[in-house]
Amino acid sequence: MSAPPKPVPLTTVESTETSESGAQTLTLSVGPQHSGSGHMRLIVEVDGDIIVNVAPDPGYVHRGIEKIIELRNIIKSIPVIERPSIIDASNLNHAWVRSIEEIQGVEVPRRGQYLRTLLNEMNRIMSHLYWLSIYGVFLGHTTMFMWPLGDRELFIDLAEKLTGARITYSYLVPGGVRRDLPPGFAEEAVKRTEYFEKRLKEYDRIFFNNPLFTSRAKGIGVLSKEKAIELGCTGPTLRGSGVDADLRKDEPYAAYPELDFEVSTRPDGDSFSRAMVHMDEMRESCKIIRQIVKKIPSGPIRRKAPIVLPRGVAYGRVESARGECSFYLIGEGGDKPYRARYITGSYRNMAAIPAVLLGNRLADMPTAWWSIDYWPVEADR
Amino acid sequence: MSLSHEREDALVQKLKENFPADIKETNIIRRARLEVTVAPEKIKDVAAFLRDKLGFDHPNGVSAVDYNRENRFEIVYHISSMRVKDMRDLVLDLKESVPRNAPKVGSLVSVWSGVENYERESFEMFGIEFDGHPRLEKLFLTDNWDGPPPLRKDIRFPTD
Amino acid sequence: MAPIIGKAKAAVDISIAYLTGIRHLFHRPYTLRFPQQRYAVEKGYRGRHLLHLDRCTGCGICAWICPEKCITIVPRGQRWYPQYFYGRCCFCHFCTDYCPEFALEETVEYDIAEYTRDRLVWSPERLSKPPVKKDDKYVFSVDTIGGASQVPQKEE
Amino acid sequence: MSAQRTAQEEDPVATLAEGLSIWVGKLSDLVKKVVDTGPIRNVINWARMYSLWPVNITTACCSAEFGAASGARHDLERFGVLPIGSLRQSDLIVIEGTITKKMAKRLRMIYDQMALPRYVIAMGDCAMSGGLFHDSYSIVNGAHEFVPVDVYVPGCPPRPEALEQAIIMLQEKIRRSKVYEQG
Repeated sequence: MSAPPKPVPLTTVESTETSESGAQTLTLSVGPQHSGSGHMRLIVEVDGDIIVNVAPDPGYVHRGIEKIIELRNIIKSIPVIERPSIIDASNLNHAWVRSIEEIQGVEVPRRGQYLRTLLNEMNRIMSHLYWLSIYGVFLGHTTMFMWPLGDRELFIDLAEKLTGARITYSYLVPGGVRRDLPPGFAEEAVKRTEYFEKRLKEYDRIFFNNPLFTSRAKGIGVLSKEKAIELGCTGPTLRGSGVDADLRKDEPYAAYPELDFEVSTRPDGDSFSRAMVHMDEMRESCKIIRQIVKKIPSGPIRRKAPIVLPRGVAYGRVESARGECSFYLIGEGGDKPYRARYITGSYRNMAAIPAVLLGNRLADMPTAWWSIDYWPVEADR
Repeated sequence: MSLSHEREDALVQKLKENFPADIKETNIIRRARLEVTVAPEKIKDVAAFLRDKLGFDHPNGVSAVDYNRENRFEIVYHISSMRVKDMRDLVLDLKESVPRNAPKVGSLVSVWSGVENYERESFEMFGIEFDGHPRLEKLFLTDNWDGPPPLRKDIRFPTD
Repeated sequence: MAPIIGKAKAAVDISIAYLTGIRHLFHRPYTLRFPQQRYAVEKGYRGRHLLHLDRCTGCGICAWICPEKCITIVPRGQRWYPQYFYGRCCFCHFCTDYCPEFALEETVEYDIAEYTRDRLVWSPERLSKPPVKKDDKYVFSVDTIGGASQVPQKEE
Repeated sequence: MSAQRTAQEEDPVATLAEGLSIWVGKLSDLVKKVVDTGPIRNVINWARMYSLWPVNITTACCSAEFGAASGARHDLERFGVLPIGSLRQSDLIVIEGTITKKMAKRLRMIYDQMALPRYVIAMGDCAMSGGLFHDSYSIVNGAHEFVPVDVYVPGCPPRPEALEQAIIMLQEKIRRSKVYEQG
């Protein structure tokens, strides 16, 4: 019982202050109940309607996952690992099993690697589509809210056929995957990805070429290349600033070394280029899915892996939809890890929020803020 | 993928040449994973050297580990390089140890400004104080959190 | 000259955007009207559990592997069976995978909402009843010309 | 206390006001009775059933499935469910997942600010019992600990159809209940 509890402001306007130059600034708290904030709060100081100071206030979904993992064995932790970003569950799951396998020294069969990659890429598309729909509704474009959420169901259906669940798969386990491909999956996947690529062209016509969007996104929320690297940004945020960093190319894992795809970058670093990086990645993911169902090898999908975590250290990382997701895992011989540090893409991109918002107008906040694809649950863990 | 550790050996060599007394221990876990343990007083110099001379400009995260049996905290900076394209798969773990009863170390925000949030989290989850940090406050926990730092090993919360 | 060209291009782009939207007025409907139409969930979907009372030995492996402690083993006469609290189950079905006697099975039933919390406790007897068959099964079909829509499942 | 009481009894205005308030009370009881027995109740309940506007608050990850449910394929607007930013105009809180101690305070505040009648749907395991995170240090084990819950939807996360079923169940509950006992 140290300090007395701070009162929660009842109104959204917290205070008015007068700066040294005589200008009055106003402190607003945006969120957590606000259609433009998600489950976090941004404390924004505005001068007129120019943002002069931003302090993110996360932690509304902090669930103490790092402590929970220390108390559970490595199989029981898999559903917990997925929850921070259930729209991108399999990528986070992959980071976890990858670090476990690194300590255990288990080699995954090639068919298992391909199935993992397949689910990862479908997840990347689903996650980007969810991002796009929220981006649309932030900008007041209701069609762009409905269409991506509708087309996301194409891939949710596919994933449900493969794993048995809509979005929380718990599909990747140490040593391989849980189920094999269902019959007729390949034709359905090819059909749906081809249809989806056509839809992406329609998205371009209705939203990304639309002056209603481009005039609100071009030149807004600029994050320079040097700043993005220095702040430790990752994923589409980093690639939108012109750095061609992608773990799928830089440190190829699973089936990625055998697949042909490109890393998309945009040099400008504004909201528009970050949005276009997402669009390009969805196209590339469609290509990857078609390649996988074409050249998936036959063989076992899973190899027996022990349920204990031997003594050792691993830093396993994968490229999730929001950037690099990594585990710093320390095993001590039992079935539970001694320490599992969990660093996700959104958590790393949180440092970029003040950088992209400063100097913009308050009305541009949703455009700039949501373009870095910040998923508060993933950042809070 | 080659299995030799030439790059890692060269990095270790360079670090040992420049800081012969301060590099306490180096360990190559596997290819592209490297651990370097440094004395806490000198970590700022080593970090600045890594950033300026060796190209490690990209902070990946900061972990803190509680070794309560050995009565110490370990703070690990995971850093990588974006400037040097051949080294992008390499993650260097820069480690330092502090005694558990007086956890106070220097902050590295002046070297990599991206580590600000991670150091704040280590402060609230382990109670480690970072000297020179611009905003050492609570990040995720409630404002009136009155419990102990929750991620310490000796803390057990009642479960149902 | 340049501003005029820019304005003309903007006008064209906006018109294209509107036309793209209007074109979709003539597509087949996309929405699944839920209570009347049901999505044909395939076998293997991880819905609620089905317990085969004759196979279950009450060993308790399901309760051990459960990440949420949602399973309790309760006595029924001479034997012991799992009892599920669906206010906690995360439908990961590790219990089904780990069951050595294959006494647990996935079903396609997912709509098990309740008004009160204690109705969410499923006793072994309730778990052993197979789900009620519901008609009006629809699937999601992708047609390159007509777009994506819900169509009735074909009899095979 | 007693001195005040006698002074009030002697005051003719206060006596009149007291008498009037008794009459107003009796009248309002009569109005309630008429409303609850007659077809007026059906009309009011019908209006409430099909304008369930949820508050735009997302507590955790089940919001992904709430988003999918309000998207094109499941389209919650068929049931009159339209997520809205203003909490004074809304009737429904869908608690989408884990409630942390930090959020619980805000959630209760939002619930208190909403106008009557107000309904609560607990969506997902975490809103019912803490779910996967039941042994964590920073969460509340279930929404029923601080707000009254009308419908519980199990699942982690529930399918959008399960959420739609919960909304149909809530509409059924509204249809059957009395006008003045709701919320």
